[in-house]
Formats: sequence, C-alpha cells, structure tokens
Amino acid sequence: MAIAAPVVLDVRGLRAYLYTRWGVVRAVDGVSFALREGETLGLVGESGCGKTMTGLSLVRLLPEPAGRIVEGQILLEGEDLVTKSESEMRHVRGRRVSMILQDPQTSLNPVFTIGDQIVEALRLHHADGERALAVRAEEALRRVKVAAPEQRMRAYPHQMSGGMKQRVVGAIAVAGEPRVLIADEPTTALDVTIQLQYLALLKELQARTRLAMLFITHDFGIVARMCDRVAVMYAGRIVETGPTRTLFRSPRHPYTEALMASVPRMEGSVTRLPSIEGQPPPLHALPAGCRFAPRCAYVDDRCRREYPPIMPVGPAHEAACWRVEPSPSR
Amino acid sequence: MQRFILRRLAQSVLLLFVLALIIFALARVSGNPADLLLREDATQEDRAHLLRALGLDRPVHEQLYLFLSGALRGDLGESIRYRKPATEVFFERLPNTLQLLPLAMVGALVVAIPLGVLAAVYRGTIVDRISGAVAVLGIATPSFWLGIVLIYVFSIKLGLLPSSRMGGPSHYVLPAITLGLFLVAGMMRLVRSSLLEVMGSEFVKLARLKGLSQTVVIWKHCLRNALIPVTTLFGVYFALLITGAIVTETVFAWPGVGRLTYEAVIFRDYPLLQAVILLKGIIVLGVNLGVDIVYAYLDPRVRYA
Amino acid sequence: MARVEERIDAGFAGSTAADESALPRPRGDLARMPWVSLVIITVLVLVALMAPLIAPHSPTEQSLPDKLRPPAWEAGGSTKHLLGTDVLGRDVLSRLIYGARVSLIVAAVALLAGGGIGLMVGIVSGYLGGRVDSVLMRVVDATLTFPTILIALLLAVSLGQGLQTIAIAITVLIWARFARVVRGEVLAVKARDFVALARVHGCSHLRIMAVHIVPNVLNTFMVLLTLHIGFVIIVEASLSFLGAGIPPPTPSWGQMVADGRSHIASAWWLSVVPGAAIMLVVLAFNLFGDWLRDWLDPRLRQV
Amino acid sequence: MRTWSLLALALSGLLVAGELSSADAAADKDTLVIALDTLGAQVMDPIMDTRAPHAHYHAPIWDSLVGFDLENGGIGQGAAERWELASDGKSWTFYLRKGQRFHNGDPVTANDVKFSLERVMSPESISSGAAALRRAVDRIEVVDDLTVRVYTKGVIPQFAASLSRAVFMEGSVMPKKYIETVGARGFRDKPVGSGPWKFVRSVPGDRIEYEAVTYPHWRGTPQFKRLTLLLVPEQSTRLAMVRTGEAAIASIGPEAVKEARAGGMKIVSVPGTMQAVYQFWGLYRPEAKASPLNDVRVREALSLAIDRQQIIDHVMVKEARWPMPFAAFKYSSDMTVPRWEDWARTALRYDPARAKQLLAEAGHGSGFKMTFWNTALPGTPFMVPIGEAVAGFWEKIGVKVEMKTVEWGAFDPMGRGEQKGLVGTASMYRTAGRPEPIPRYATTFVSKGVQHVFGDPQSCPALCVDADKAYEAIVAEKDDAKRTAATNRMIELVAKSWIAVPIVEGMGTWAVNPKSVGYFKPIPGRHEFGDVTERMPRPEAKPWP
Repeated sequence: MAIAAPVVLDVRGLRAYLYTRWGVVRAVDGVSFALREGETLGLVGESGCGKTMTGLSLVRLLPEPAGRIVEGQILLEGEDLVTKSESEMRHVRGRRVSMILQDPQTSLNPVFTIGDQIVEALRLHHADGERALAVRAEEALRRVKVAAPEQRMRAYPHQMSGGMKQRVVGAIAVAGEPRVLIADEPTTALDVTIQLQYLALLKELQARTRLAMLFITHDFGIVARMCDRVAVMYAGRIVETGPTRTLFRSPRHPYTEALMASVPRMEGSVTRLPSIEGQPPPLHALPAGCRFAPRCAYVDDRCRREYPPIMPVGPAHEAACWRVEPSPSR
Repeated sequence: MQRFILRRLAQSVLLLFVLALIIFALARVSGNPADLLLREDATQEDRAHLLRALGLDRPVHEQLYLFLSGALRGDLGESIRYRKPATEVFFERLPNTLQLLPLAMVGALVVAIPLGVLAAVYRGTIVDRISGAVAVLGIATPSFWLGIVLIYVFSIKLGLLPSSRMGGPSHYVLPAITLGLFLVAGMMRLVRSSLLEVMGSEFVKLARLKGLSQTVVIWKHCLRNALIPVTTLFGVYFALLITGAIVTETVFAWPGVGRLTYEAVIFRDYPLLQAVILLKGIIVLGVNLGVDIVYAYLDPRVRYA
Repeated sequence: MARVEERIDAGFAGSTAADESALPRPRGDLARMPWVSLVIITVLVLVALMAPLIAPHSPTEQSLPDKLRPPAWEAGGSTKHLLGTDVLGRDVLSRLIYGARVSLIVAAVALLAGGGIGLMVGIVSGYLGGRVDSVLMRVVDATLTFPTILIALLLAVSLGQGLQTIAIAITVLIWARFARVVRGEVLAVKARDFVALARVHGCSHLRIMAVHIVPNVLNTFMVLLTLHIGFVIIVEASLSFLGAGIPPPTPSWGQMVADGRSHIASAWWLSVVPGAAIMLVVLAFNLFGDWLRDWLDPRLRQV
Repeated sequence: MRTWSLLALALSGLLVAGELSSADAAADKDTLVIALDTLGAQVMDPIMDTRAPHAHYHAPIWDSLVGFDLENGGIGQGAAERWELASDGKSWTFYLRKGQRFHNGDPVTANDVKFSLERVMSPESISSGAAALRRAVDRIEVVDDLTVRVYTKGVIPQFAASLSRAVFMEGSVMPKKYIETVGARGFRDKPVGSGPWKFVRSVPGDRIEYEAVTYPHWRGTPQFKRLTLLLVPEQSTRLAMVRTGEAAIASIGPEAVKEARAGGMKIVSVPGTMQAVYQFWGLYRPEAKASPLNDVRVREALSLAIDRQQIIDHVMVKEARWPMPFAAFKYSSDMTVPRWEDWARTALRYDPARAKQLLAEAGHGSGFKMTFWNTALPGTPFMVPIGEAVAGFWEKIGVKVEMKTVEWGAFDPMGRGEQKGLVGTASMYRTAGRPEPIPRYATTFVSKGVQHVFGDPQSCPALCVDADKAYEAIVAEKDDAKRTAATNRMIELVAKSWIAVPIVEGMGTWAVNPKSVGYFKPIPGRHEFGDVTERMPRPEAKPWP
C-alpha cells in the first residue's frame, strides 16, 4: 500500500452523544482516525460499541432529535463536516460521502420501482433529461453486475433477492462518484456465497474510482480479505489501529488479543473457542479509567483510575493501553 | 387477486344474511308501526284493519320468509310510511348523502394529514401536543352542537352561508365541516403513528444519503408509505360517516339516508328500516372491498401477493 | 395483509409495534406528565364522587319564576345560581355536577363491560388463531359496520330509555373495537419467543394467556379505555339530541346540551356550559390516552 | 402523487354537480316558504297519510266537503255550501257550490264526492279516520250534479262535522274521472284537486312545491305565486332560516319563543290546538285497589297542587291558555261554554293548602309514592317539560313521584289491551283541538273505549256505568238542547272524578319574518296553516301591527 496516498477523511476527537430518557449515551466518545484515498479501513468491534454511530456521524445522519455531535472534527479533504449547515451537507451526501446500510430488505423504498430510486439519485448529480438518466441508471446496474437491467428497472424491491437489492444500493451509493464510501456491515444479511461476490464487487468499484472505504463489521474474516488497515473499537473509543496483517499477527491491546484468540483458525485443532467474560459497559454509564478494565486479564489499579491515551506501538500501529511500552514510532 | 375477491364476497353475503336477521328481530322488538299511525281513539278493530292493510297481521315467521325471499329477488317490501318500495325511497335519498360524504372525508384529510405530519416530525415537542389537541377537538365536540353553533355564527350572525338544506355549493360547506371534523382525530393519529414508523425505517436513511432534503424525504418517500393505511381506513370511516350523517343531516335538514334511517327507527317502518340497513351494509362492504383493491394498487407489495 | 391490519389498529390505538431500531427518546420534554389532563380528570372524578356534598342545589329542584337566569357574572345573574338556571329554573351548576356522575357511570359500565368482553375475545381470537379467529373477526367486522347511533336508538325505543340502555348499547358497539385492537397486540406478543418457550415448558394455554399474554396487552387496553371515554360521552350526547338519551329527571351533560340548543342566542349558557364540560373532559382523557400510549410504547423501553 | 389528483377531481366534480341540482327558491319575493318539522308520509294522496296534523301538505291541493268557521274555529262552509240532516236523522244531504273546478279543468260534481268518500273507506286507505267513516256510512246516493245524500247507520249528530278538516281529513274531494284514468299511482305522482294551490313537485324528505291557481277561489285567491313547504327537522335550524329570510314562517315550540323574539321575529300563536292533560289508568282494577289514588280527595288534591299559571307563564312562555274541562275548547259545540269557563277558573285553581288538607283527610298527610309516565305525542314535544313541572309541584306537597320519561312510540302500545304497565299509575296525555268533545270522551271514559279509565265491559263500577249511560244519551239525541244538557252531564261526571285532568290549553306557535309575509290570523284549533296559506297577504299589502 503506497503510504504516500493523500488523506481523504481525517476524523479528530469525534464525540457524538444520544440524549435519551435514561441519560446521555456516549456512543462515540473521542474517535480519531484517518482514511486515505483508495484505502479500506476496517472499523471492528462487538455490537453496541458505537461503530454504526461513528459511520452515521460522518454523514451527519444521527437519529433526530436524540443524536448530536458534541465535539471533534470530520475533515473531508480539509473541509470540516461538523460545522456545515444541513443544506450544505445535502450537497456532500451522495456526491462526496456515501453509505451502504446493513439490511437490503429495508434499504429500498417498497413503493417505488428500482429505476425510480436510482434515477432519483442520478438526477441530483447530472442535469440530463429523463431518457439520458434512465440510460445512466441501466449502466449503473450493469456495473454492479445486475442481470437484464432493462426489466429490473421496472421491478419493485420486494421482487428482488437480498443480494440483488444490496447491489442496487451499491449502485445508488456510487452513483455520485463519492470520494468516501462507508459500508455498514453490508453483507451481514446476505448468505456466504453472495457475500463473497458482493465484497469482490466493492473491491472492483474501489479500484475503478479510487474511493476511500470505511468498512464497519464484526466479522474478522471480512476484515482480513477487505481491509488494508483496521481500527478496533470498544465502548465508544478506538483502542488499537494498525495494518491488518500486524494486528492479526501481533495484537498489542488485550481486547484485540482476546478478539483474535476467539477467531476460529483453519490450521490447528480447535477445542473450545475462548470467549471474553462479562459484557461491554452500557454506553450511558461508562466507568472511569480504561473501559476494558473490568474484563481485562492484565488489569491493575492504574487502568481502573486513568484512561490510557492512544500511543504508537509500531509502524502506523497504535494502541491505548498502559501495558504497551512506547516503541519508536515512525 | 380474484381468489381474494371471491372469498370477500362470500364473507359479505354471510355477513348480510346475519345483518338481515338481526335487524328483522331488532325492528320488531322496538314496537309496532300501527300504534304510531292510529289516532288516540282508534278502536281495536281499526288497529286490526290497519295491520291487515300493512301486511303486519301475518305470523312473524311468514313475514320473515317473505322478507328473505323478497330480498333475494331484490324486493325489500314497501315502506309503511311512504307507501312505495323501500328500495326506491332509499335510492331517491342516497345521492344526497353521497354528495356530502366525500367532501367531509376530503375536508378531514386536508386537515388531518398536515397535522399528522407536523406531530410526527416534531414529535414530543409542543407542536406535537398542540396538533394532537386540535385534532381531538373533532372528537370532543358533539357534532349537532357544532352544527348549530356554525349555523348561528355563519348564517345568522355573519350571513355568509345558507343555514341549511341542499342547494348550490355554499350549502355544502357547513355540513361537510360538521360531518368531517370528528374524523380528523382518528386520521391524524394514524398518519402520525404510521409516519413515525416509516421515518424509522432504513430506506429513509438511504433517501437522506442520496442527498435529498428533509422535506422531500418526508413528503415523497415517507408520506406515500404512511398514507397506505389511511386509504385502507377510508372503508371504516365511510361506515362511520354514514352513521354520523344521521345527526348532521337532521341539523342541516339534509334529505339523506342518515335522516331516513332515523325516521325509519322512530316510525318503526320495518320494511324501510330493513332495506336501509341492508343497503347501507352492502354499500359499506362494497366500499371496503373497493378500498382494499385500491390499497393493493397503492402498495405494490400486495399487488402481486 | 396482516401487517396492514396491525398498522390500522395501531392508528386507532396508536401503539406501534415498530421495529426496534426506531428513534430513542430525547430526554426532558416527553417525560413530563400531561399535568393538565391529570388535573381535569381527578377534578372530574372528585366532583362525581362528592356530588351531593358540593352541589349548591338539588339537580331536580325547580323554581319556575327564576327560570333562564344568566350566570352570576352576567347582568341579571345571581350568586345563588353561579352558572344560571334552565327552562324549569333548575340550577345549571348542580345539574353539571350530578351530570358528571351520570356520564362517568355510563362510561365506567360501558367500558368495563364492553372493554372486558373485547379483551377476552381479542385474546382468545388472537391466541388461538385459525378458524376461531376468522369467525370471531367476521363477527367483529359485522358489529363495526352496524351503525352506532342506530343500535342505541333501537335499544332505547325497545328497552326504554335510561342509563342501562345506553350502557348496553355502547357495550354492544365497543367490544368490537377493543377485540380487534387487542387481537392485533396478541398476535405481536405471540410472535415473541418467550411464548414459545412457555409452551416448551408445558404451560397450559390458559396459563400462558393469563400469565404471558394479558400483562403485555394490558397497556394497549389501558390506552383504549382512556381514548374511548370520550367516545362514550359523545355518543350519549348525540343520543340525547335524537331523543333517545338519558331521560329526565336524571341530569346528563348530553341531555343538557341537547335541550339548550334552541336557546343559543337567548340563553347561551344552557348548552355552552355542558358542551364546554364535555369538550374539556374528552380532551383531557384523549391527551392522557395519547401520553399513556407513548409512555407505554414498547419501542421506548429500550434505548 | 396520484392519490391527490384523484381526490381533488372528486371534490370539484361534486361541487359543480351541487350547483346544478336545485335553484335556491328561498330568496325570491313571490314564493311563500314555510319550514315545518314534519311532512308526514309525504304521499300526495289524502287516503295515504294517517296523522291529522300532517294534513297541512294535503290541504293546499284538496278542498274538504265541509269547511271552517274561520273566525273562531270549528266547522263552516266547504265544498258544500250547506247540508241538512233528514227528519229521521238517518241521512245527510250536502249541496255543493256551483262552478267549482279541479286543476285539470274537470268540474266538481256529486259523483266526485261519492267516489271520494268511497275511496276513503276502501281497504287500501290507511287514513286514520277511515275506520270511523266505514262504521258510520250505510250508503251514498247521487241526487243530482250538485247534491249528494249519505245514509248513516243510526243517528250520528257529528257526521257532517267529521267531514271537515276542523275535525279530521276524511272529507277531501278527489277527481273521480282523473283517478280512474291515471290510476292511484299516477294520481300520487301528479295529484289533482280543487284547492287554491296546484301541485308542482315533491322532493322526498326535503320539500313540496305548489303554484297558485290563476282563477279566484272561494277559499281565497293566493297573494303569492308559489308556496313551498320545507322539511327542516331541527327547530334551531328552522329558527335560523326565518331569521335569514330563507323561510317566511317556521313552526317552533314555546321554548324557542324567547329566542325568536330576540331575533326580531313575530310570533303567531294558534289558540286551542291541544290540551295537555294527565290521567290515571285502571284504578278500578283489583291490582290498584290499595292505591291512595282510588280516593277522589287525593286526586283532587293532586290537581289543586299544580300552579297552572306558573306553567303557562314559564314553561309555555305565555304561549298557552287556562284550560277548559277535559277535551273541551272555547269553540266546542254541544256544551254551554261560559259555565265551564267559570268552573275551570275555580276548580282548577292553585290551592296547595287545600290540597294538603285533602291529603290529610284521606289519611295520606305524610305523602305517598306514585309512578308518573312522562311522554310527548308527535308534534307537541313541550308535553315533557310540562310533565316535569307537574311532578315538581306534586313533590312539593309530599308526593314521591317516580317519573319515567318514555318515547311516544314505546308508550302508546302500553295504553292498549290490558294496559299491564299502566294500571294504578298516572301519565301525561293530550286531547287534540276538536269542535266536539264527545268522541274524545268515548275513547277515554266509555267502557268499550280504547282507554276505558273508568272501567271495562268485564268490570264496570258505578262511575263506569253512569258514564256509559250518559254517553248513550248524547249519541242518539237529535234534539240540540237535550244533547247539550246530556253533554254537560257527561263533562260534569268526568270533571268530578278527577281521573283525567287538563293542565293547560296548548297553542300552535309559529315564528314569522315580517319582511317575508304580511299580517294574517290563524284558524283557532287548527295547528297547521294548510287552510290559511291562501289568505296570507304580501308584507307590503298588510304590515304587522
């Protein structure tokens, strides 16, 4: 991976909270990462760790009226999205940042045809006539390998399989040739064979348009295949980031270590898969100090008192844990 | 789709048969029309003659047989008061009611949808609470009282609108408002809840992701989905309106079938009462079936089900 | 098609069995209780209970010479009759107070009877499903198509007018609405896993219905109760207008509004006072019902 | 949004349709518009409507064989100029006016009268007086074109009167040739009569329109070109229509008089249209033996307890008069009116002290319980408030009244047959404004009568026997003086029994817009204006005083 590729998206100290009846949910509690052009960053963690909320914050689609970005910057090619007005954000969504959601079954409007929904996205970016837009839409469908696009245009969502629908969603996502694509567990709802095809399709799209991709998932198999770099999230914060291979081979944060241990290996005998005791802390009642402390094998009282800052532990490899000795950063 | 319609028709026929039996019995329990037609000093012999003239002297089971066999042939007997076929009396008055119902419904929709959308979009805030209260006003005011106050204000005091009866378009305004207002609360609440549900779904996020504005998302994508249940409610509301019409038609001297139903009850006009209930039942069931078909048209998921 | 059924019923009851990921609630504004409605409701219940103590006059005591006296604050009004007197010189305020009792009794009887039947039918029909369900639902549809006012009129003229007739008439109509909504809820609850779990443990149908189904359906039932109190009072008023309401001398709000309607210009308070009372009470119960529905809405329990 | 366009289309279509439906006839000056609370069966055929008060929509089209005494109510000249009773009292001869014509030009002849009477008596007819006519008429003979003789079964002194709309509506004159050509259905669709107004059209449940005849008419030539009777069931709506000028006249109840005056409308009250009474049922029956109501002193006390003047002033808002004895009015025939006016003033006075004293004498000083059925007959809804006021007065002298308010349709059947629910109870009732009281006495007091409050043929105590004897004396009596004495005897018998007691004499009340119709006087006793519309002047011709 050429290190020299320019940073497309730079997220610094992002905090996004949800104000609910039971207190403030600190879904995203100080997340920072950078995303380079043509690169795929995996955002990994157990469900409820705030990864989806992070994705939604980037496109400013936190659930109204509860969600609000309270701190931090989201620099898209230097422009901070946090301070943009809603109408300005409308020009960003779809054109410069786009997103694929998890469940294809509900991602498409059931009462409009596929063609309508694609054309609607295209119309925002191209000032062509209806005829030309329809052609573009068919072209988009062909690009995501949907068979017989002409008939498909007139079909309704409920007449298509999950896999096909997710391709349509993909087509819509890239219709505006965005610079950044956020994929929030796009294949979780699909069965395995379709999953692989879809991932290959995403790779191909990325290669063709050089777009940067943030891939949100809890499936390490996908991380290994898709992502150049990985950021592990726990209880609203990134605890470790680094190149995929490094994290798989030599994780430094106890949580990443435990996660890697619980991934079934092809080679070697598999007895009982180790699991991590306890539960991730509820996001509206977070303990002081390191949030993994209650479940960490190497915990000491310092961990419980003070939250460890993220420290470099290797080439483009950082971790937020007191055990980690600082090593010469690059 | 054909199988669905056939099943519904079969059910409707069964329903109408049960309805016919109930109304036949209930009408006779409520008294005898002869007592209302005779003068105070009519003798028992006069009563016997009148019963014979009205065909009420036959034993009940024979009357039931005549009624049911007649109904199959479409002859629902002759109205005791109007001395002409009950179906004729009903269809003479039906157009008057049918001219009023759609206006009341459209009026209710025109008020209910914006209120519902406002309540959903600004859910939990004061706007939600106020639009809820405004909608509930429709249920909270007895419609006859509303009608009379409207007449007093708009025709007596301001002289803007005619006070009652049928006539040019200005005659439709007050009755339509009186009839439609009490629908607003139910409609508004449904629009609100179904819109909230739709707003929570994924494709709304996707629409926003496309870069569509909030208003386009709400008014195009969400409302279209949210309105589906509202149209299916048309059937239920149509039935509500036909009964609600009794009060409004009385206040505004509107010669509709609502008023006719009330008269049939008060005068114990068995044949007319039976005919009105059955024909209204048929219309309501027909409208419900029609609405379900329209619903299928609106919601593609159903169309090919 | 079933899915739509739920949504329609939701429209009536307003409780949506929406999917879990809907919007979490902002803290603060909705948590506030609908104080205004609660105050009105408690005042109403207190007034109805202590009617004999607080009513200045007996509701049926006539004094013809001072008939149609305006409320105290108007010219010609006297503090002896704060809200004026009616055509027979009876005190409007006292009749309003006793009328509250009548309206609440009718509402209570009709709702408990109608609601109770509806609840049972709804649960049985929802839980058993199959032919039982479709037969019961056809009966429900039949009752819903029956015109409300007409049944009440027919019962009034056959059984004789009175409190019990109106209560019966409304019960006959209300149970169908309750049954339909409760059935929808039961279907939703039945789909949840813990019911299947209970079956696995060998619980009898009856126990499951009582222990598992009823508590979950109760909140919708509560919401329906509050929303229908308004419906009952309005039906009573419309019946009085058609001459089949609660007969004199029992004071009832509906009858007062109906009787007062021909005095709109000369004695406005005769129909405006009870009319306002009806509006206030129905508004209070509906807003309370709406709040109750949102508060009990399953969606809001989890974040 | 397809749905929106559909809805908008429906809305505009309907509005346009509304526009074309019916021209708004209310505004123009040449049309006399009357708003009524009922149009009865709205069947344009005299033998098809049963309630006498509904005759107001037949009256404009059809003349009656015997007419009205316009000044003080009762009977007068009609289509027949004069009539006489044969010496043996068994037949009546009617002499028709010359030159009368039906609307289709056919002349009115004795054949039409014979045809009309026979048509009223035909099995098909359900008009409520038909049965009485069938019992009375033996045969009808056409003497010449303008003379017809009716033979009656036995002597019936009031036979001629019963053919006047002052009494019932069985005397309508119908066109024989026309009906025989177009048939009953054709006659009902395009009715023809000899009255001052021609039929234009009838919109069911909404209105009936008439057009004035163009030739002078003996009942009076109409001042307006058109007459429209509107059905407006809701009283406050009728009131609103008169105030806005959409209607010239509207029928209202006494409770709306204050409202009407407040709106600047004139009030026309038709005197002696009805009598609100209360009566006790089946006191002679064994089940009612123990009831305190069996003591005449208690019954008299109940009458003395009622302040009739307060009911007249407050409940009826002065739109009522002091009553005469049961079913008697100032225009009644066969009775000495002045004597009974004095009796009514003294006997029906308000004397609570005497009432309490009488109750004490009867051993009920501490009061007793009784059931009182409060109801209102069609057309007189104010009977219920009167009943409530009466119950209020009884409560004041210690009587605990259990009042049961019942809709008329449910109450009327209880009064027939064995009267199970009514024995030993009191109820509100009404006597209609009729010139002869005796037929109404037969209904209530004679043992064979429908209500038989004194006694039934099986058990007929002394009072019942006296009443039957008094009634027989009147019916068969040809000599006027003797019949009057016998009638007075019957009235006294009933008055002293205190079993059926008049409360107030009701009036028919109308609200009139002085800018739409000129000053006119109603016919006493006739609530409806069917026979008055032809004499209503235009507002500019005769302004209101």
